[in-house]
Amino acid sequence: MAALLELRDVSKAFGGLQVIDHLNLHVDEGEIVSVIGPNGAGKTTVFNLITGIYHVDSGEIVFEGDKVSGLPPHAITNRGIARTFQTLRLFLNMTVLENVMAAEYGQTKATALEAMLQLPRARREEKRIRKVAEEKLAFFGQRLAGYRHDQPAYSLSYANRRRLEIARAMATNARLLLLDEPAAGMNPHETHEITELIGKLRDDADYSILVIEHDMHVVEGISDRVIALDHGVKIAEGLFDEVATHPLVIEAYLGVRAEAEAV
Amino acid sequence: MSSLGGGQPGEGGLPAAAPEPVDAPDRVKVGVDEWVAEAEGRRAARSGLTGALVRVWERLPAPARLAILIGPFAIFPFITNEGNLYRYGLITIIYALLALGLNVVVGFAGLLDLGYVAFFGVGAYLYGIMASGHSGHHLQAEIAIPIVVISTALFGLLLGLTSWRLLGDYLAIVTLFFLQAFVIFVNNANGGLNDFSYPFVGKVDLTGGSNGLDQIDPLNFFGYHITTTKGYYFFTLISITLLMTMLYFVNGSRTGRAWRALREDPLAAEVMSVPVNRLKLLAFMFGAATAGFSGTIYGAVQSGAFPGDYDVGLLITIYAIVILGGLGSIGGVVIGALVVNGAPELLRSSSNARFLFYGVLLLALFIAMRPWYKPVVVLLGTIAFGFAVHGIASAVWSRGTAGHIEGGGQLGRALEHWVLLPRNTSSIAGWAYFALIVAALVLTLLRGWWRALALIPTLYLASFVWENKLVEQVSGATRLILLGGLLVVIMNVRPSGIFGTSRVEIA
Amino acid sequence: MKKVVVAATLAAALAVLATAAWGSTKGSTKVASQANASSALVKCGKTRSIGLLAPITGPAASLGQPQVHWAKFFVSNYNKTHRKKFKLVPEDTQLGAANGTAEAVKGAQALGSSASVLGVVGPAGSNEVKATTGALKGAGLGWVSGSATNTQITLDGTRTGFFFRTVPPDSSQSKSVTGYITGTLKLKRVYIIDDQEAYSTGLADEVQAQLQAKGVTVGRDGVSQQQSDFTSLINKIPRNTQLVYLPWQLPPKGKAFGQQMKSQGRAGVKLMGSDGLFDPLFSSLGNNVYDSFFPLNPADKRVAAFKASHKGTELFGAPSYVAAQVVAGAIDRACKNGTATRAEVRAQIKKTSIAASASLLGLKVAFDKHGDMVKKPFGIYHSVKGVFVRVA
Amino acid sequence: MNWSLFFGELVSGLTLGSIYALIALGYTMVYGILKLLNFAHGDVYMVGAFVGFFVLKWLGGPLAPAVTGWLAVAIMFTVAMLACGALGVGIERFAYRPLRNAPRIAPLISALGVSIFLQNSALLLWGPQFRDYDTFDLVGVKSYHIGTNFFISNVQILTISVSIGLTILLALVISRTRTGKAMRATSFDRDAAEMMGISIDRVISFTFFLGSALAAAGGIMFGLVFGQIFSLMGFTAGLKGFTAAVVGGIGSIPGAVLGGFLIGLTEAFATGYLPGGSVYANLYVFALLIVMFLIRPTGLLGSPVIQKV
Repeated sequence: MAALLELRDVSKAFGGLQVIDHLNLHVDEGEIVSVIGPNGAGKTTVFNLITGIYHVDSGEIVFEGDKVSGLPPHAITNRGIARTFQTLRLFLNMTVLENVMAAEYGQTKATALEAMLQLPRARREEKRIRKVAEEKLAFFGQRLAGYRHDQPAYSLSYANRRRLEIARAMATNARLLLLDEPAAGMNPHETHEITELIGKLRDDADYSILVIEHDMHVVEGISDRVIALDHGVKIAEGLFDEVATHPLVIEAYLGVRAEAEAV
Repeated sequence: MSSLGGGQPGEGGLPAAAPEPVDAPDRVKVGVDEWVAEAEGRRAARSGLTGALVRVWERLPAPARLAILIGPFAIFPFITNEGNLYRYGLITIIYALLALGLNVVVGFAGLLDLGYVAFFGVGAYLYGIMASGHSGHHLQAEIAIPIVVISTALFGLLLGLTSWRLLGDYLAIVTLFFLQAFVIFVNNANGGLNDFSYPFVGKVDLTGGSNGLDQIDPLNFFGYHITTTKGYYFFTLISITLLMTMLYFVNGSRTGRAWRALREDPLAAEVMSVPVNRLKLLAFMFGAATAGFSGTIYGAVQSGAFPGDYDVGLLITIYAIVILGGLGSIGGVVIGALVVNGAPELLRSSSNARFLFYGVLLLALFIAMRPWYKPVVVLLGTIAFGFAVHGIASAVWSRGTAGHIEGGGQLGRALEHWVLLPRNTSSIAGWAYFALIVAALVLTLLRGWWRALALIPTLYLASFVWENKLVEQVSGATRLILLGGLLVVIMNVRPSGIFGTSRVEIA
Repeated sequence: MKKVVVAATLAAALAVLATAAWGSTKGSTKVASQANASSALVKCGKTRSIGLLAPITGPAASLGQPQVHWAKFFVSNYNKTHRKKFKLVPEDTQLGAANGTAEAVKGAQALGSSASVLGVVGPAGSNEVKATTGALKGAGLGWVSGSATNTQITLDGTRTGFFFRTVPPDSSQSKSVTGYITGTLKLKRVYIIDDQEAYSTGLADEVQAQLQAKGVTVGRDGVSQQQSDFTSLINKIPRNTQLVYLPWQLPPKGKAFGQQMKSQGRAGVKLMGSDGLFDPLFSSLGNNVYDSFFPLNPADKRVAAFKASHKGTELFGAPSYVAAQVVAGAIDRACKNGTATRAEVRAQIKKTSIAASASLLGLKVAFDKHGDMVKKPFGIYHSVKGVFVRVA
Repeated sequence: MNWSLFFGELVSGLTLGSIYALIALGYTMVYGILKLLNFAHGDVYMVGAFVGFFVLKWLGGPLAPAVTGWLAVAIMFTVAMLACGALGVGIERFAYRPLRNAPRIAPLISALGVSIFLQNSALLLWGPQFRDYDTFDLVGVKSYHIGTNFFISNVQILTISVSIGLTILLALVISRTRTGKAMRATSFDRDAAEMMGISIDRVISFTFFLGSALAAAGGIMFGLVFGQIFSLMGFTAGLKGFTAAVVGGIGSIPGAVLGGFLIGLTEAFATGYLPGGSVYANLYVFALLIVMFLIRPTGLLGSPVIQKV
């Protein structure tokens, strides 16, 4: 079966620094893949390359059999890849509901002129995406429910902001979600919740997921497959147990032990 | 400045028992869930008449709000004469119309465009070229206006292209240069000796150079000429009502959301399927088209276009309107335009200006200071202080009370016994002005009764400076001084403008 | 804090609206609309009003203040000797200010809707004359400028019968200047620098065209009135240039230019200014300085009286004295039967005839069909020991 | 080739450039630390020129100064630089500090407000008229000729050398003193610097002091070279100063100086050589800016920024 997402021999350098070095990686339909590695291993860079924020120096990225590297970010998102950010990037001064609806831009067609004159298509689309947005938010149960939809996003707690970012990514109609440290900054209880949620995203909502995570409990709990990166090179790949005990991985982490623990 | 000193944020404003107002941007407890739970409670905590008004306003449906904003304007022509209708009414709405477009670029999309008023000029000049005695063409408005709107939109597109690569302050500086370029161009494009020679046509008198392009036709729709101020007034009023309605719809649509997302975080917006570059261009085009349209009206109203009218002075005015009204607030621009254009017009005559000055000072005092007896004490103290100073001065320094207030009416005559009016004021008043600024700044550092106490001499100083210095140049420097001070104060008290919703920004 | 600010602004906005409505109702019964403003009868009464449009503040206040002083000087002189009094209604146009001509138009609108105003003195700039045309003409007012010299504003026919001026146009000044340069000085290479303002470019264009027609080699450049750094421009002036012509309005700029010429080692080049530079600041540059100025009868005792009551001479404002004289005379004649209309006043302005003996300018003041003075000679002055002396 | 025109424009450009460089330094330092476009900077420069003028008047005026001309000039520089330094600190304290955590546009508008306020206060207090430094009478302008085509006046020499001297002094302050090091640290990473125990408020005040003092020096130099000052001189100069800072790479001190000279020279040579030069000089500077942005969006000496996600 063809992979949903495939990185073929991708390289990226900033100045003289090789951040990603001939990386090969793939995510299959319905799979949850975790990327681990010490700080500076290039994990987030991989996400930035996939979503088109950075351009690849060489190699190519293929999604559903089509080359997506070289497309602008919004076009890549419209193909079905959406992400969250490690440093939350919500639209803080927009309401919770608007945050989600904004991400549905790619699925609507009505022009500004149609909106001005309130032509039928604009009204129809608006109704539709509002419903979709509410559905996506409903995925998080009571957490993002009800009157909170009209509150500005900045009024949400840290954990809820992470949830809202995921809801926003879902609303783009993505098939593949890239989650950048979804459990960062959460307490054990919330971490547990997010672990379950990621499983639910795959099982109930049919998303394939590529996730960066530092919390090994989360990684262990969700991953079908784990990929370890160090200095932009894939050093191990396989089931969690295999990777976690891989000598290169241990060395990579021990070599920068202090940093790894600090995270 | 002094009138604003009284309106500084203090501990007043709320009854002692009321909780801290948490909606001030610096006090927002970011990321605390309880904030949400408290929201209802905070809304209820707004007490008094203002609170009630705000509540009513927030609950009104949008058409009702529009009607309340526009209603007084619709009545205005029937209670005033042509000259006042022009100065207070027509110019205010034209500015509001212009500010609406800027609000899209800066308020919605967050693009700091300092070249905006150039499009206003482009509109006026283009219309002038198509329909004026100067150019010899006399196009009907129903043809000229679409041409102007489309061409200014295209100019907007060109300038907008720079926003693909430049952000924030860099964009600001490039667009500001664009404005300078526009002014230099129209100042010289008269086919004169400094002028360019255009391909194919050679030297052409496009803009009349620094003399301006005059004899612009009145707007002429299908043979119907708008000739009176009233006619232009209603034409503009209807235009702005329509535009506000349309903007309201756009703001709630996918395009409006995308613009705001772009303002909040361009990168996140791009990754969330918003074609950021296209939307930037759209915002620039939208703004430019609005400016072009209002420029056409202005050109027809003025029956001419002159280079200086579209320079930095207007830019500052329009920015002040947008910021005062609240960035991103559609209705706010109307209030902003009313204050920014109306207040200086009132200041034109010095007796009006005097009423306005003392009135606003009193108002600010009573609104900003609580409990009620505090401003009363300050007021009485100031009056007593003034008579004391005046009394002492008339005994020992007769030169200090020798001056007169010219044409001041009753208030003026009363003030002659209270405020010092030295005969030769220029240097004394200069130093007093300096002292007043220092005093107003010091006031912001004081709290409680100390501030009230310090207010007394400061207020007296303010009226001294007003009567001896500021009143001389009410329509010129004074009005801009007040405007500049107002911008600083508003930004410090409410960074999102008076009617804007308070925002947070986490870098 | 929010509610305080919101309340304050709402209150301010309400105050503005209320005061505007209140202030406007007072005059509204008298002048109903522009259509009949021109023919509305006004009781002349004891005190008659003349509107005065001048840059009282703003960058060009140094030009506007003399005009205000001279106009006021006329009114106070007149009021001393006449039973019927005149009153000036000043409106600030802020010529050259950041808001361009917008202030001038607002001022004109205010005058137009003020029922008692029968005629207007000013505005100062030619572009202001153009900009205020709609407002003043619409209100049926006649207006007389003492400093708008652009040739076209009378000839283009737009404001014929409404606009008049008591200063000779650029065409007349340029003729005198060209005549002196080619005839008396016999120069062959001239450099012209305008200051990018309406007044300046118009005059510069005319002088340049006339000089070139007489076979003089002319270089042309412009520099913003806001600029004081002329050295790079001075470097560019060809070495063999004999005279630099500066049709500027701000004497200090003229002085700065002259000084920078000296510091760049170009002290030998002659400088010639226009009426805007007719000032001791400019003449103090030395003996190679020339200037052109409208004729003023220096022997007139009113000039001496003005000098005595005002510290400076402020001669640039003198035509505004004449303008006020013209408007006041017209109102007087129109008011013979106790009432007047603006149209009557306009007609009387057109018929103005002030004898040479009564005229401050030392010549008969009367208007041709365009609104220009019938006689419009220009004088040429040469700086001798720092003072301008008339040479032609 | 007309060498006299070439050298003339060269000297003019360097003179103008050294003034722009001094203004640009203030912009670049403030921008480096606060990421704030300090619109009021140009008006501080104007105030500096006026303070210099009033000091001169107080000393008896250019015609009869109480001390010799050059000493008078030195006093003018000192007083104006100190006064404007204090002004800068005051502006920062009252108009920008309360907005340090506000949305980016707020301090920018506040700066615009301060600019309008200062400019019109000057208009109100000192009027629109031009004030003469009367440099000829004050110090006696002399021109020095080298060969037939090259000449330079003593005031131009003074301007260029004072500008370079002040820049070197500034570089020393920043690289050698404790406060200077704190400035660099703050500009690199404000939060980290704060955590390291640097008093951010003090550093920012100091930055404003230095920047404003340099602008004041620029203002006086303008008065000396071109003879006169006026209350509206700040806007254009501020714009040029900022452009210089951007061209040089905002945040970079040598960049600001380089940018200043580049803008000055562009203006002078555009005036001298290009069609309609003196009228369109600003447009040519604009064109330079656009080209600059297209080639190096972060300026000549600015470090390229990688967007962090």
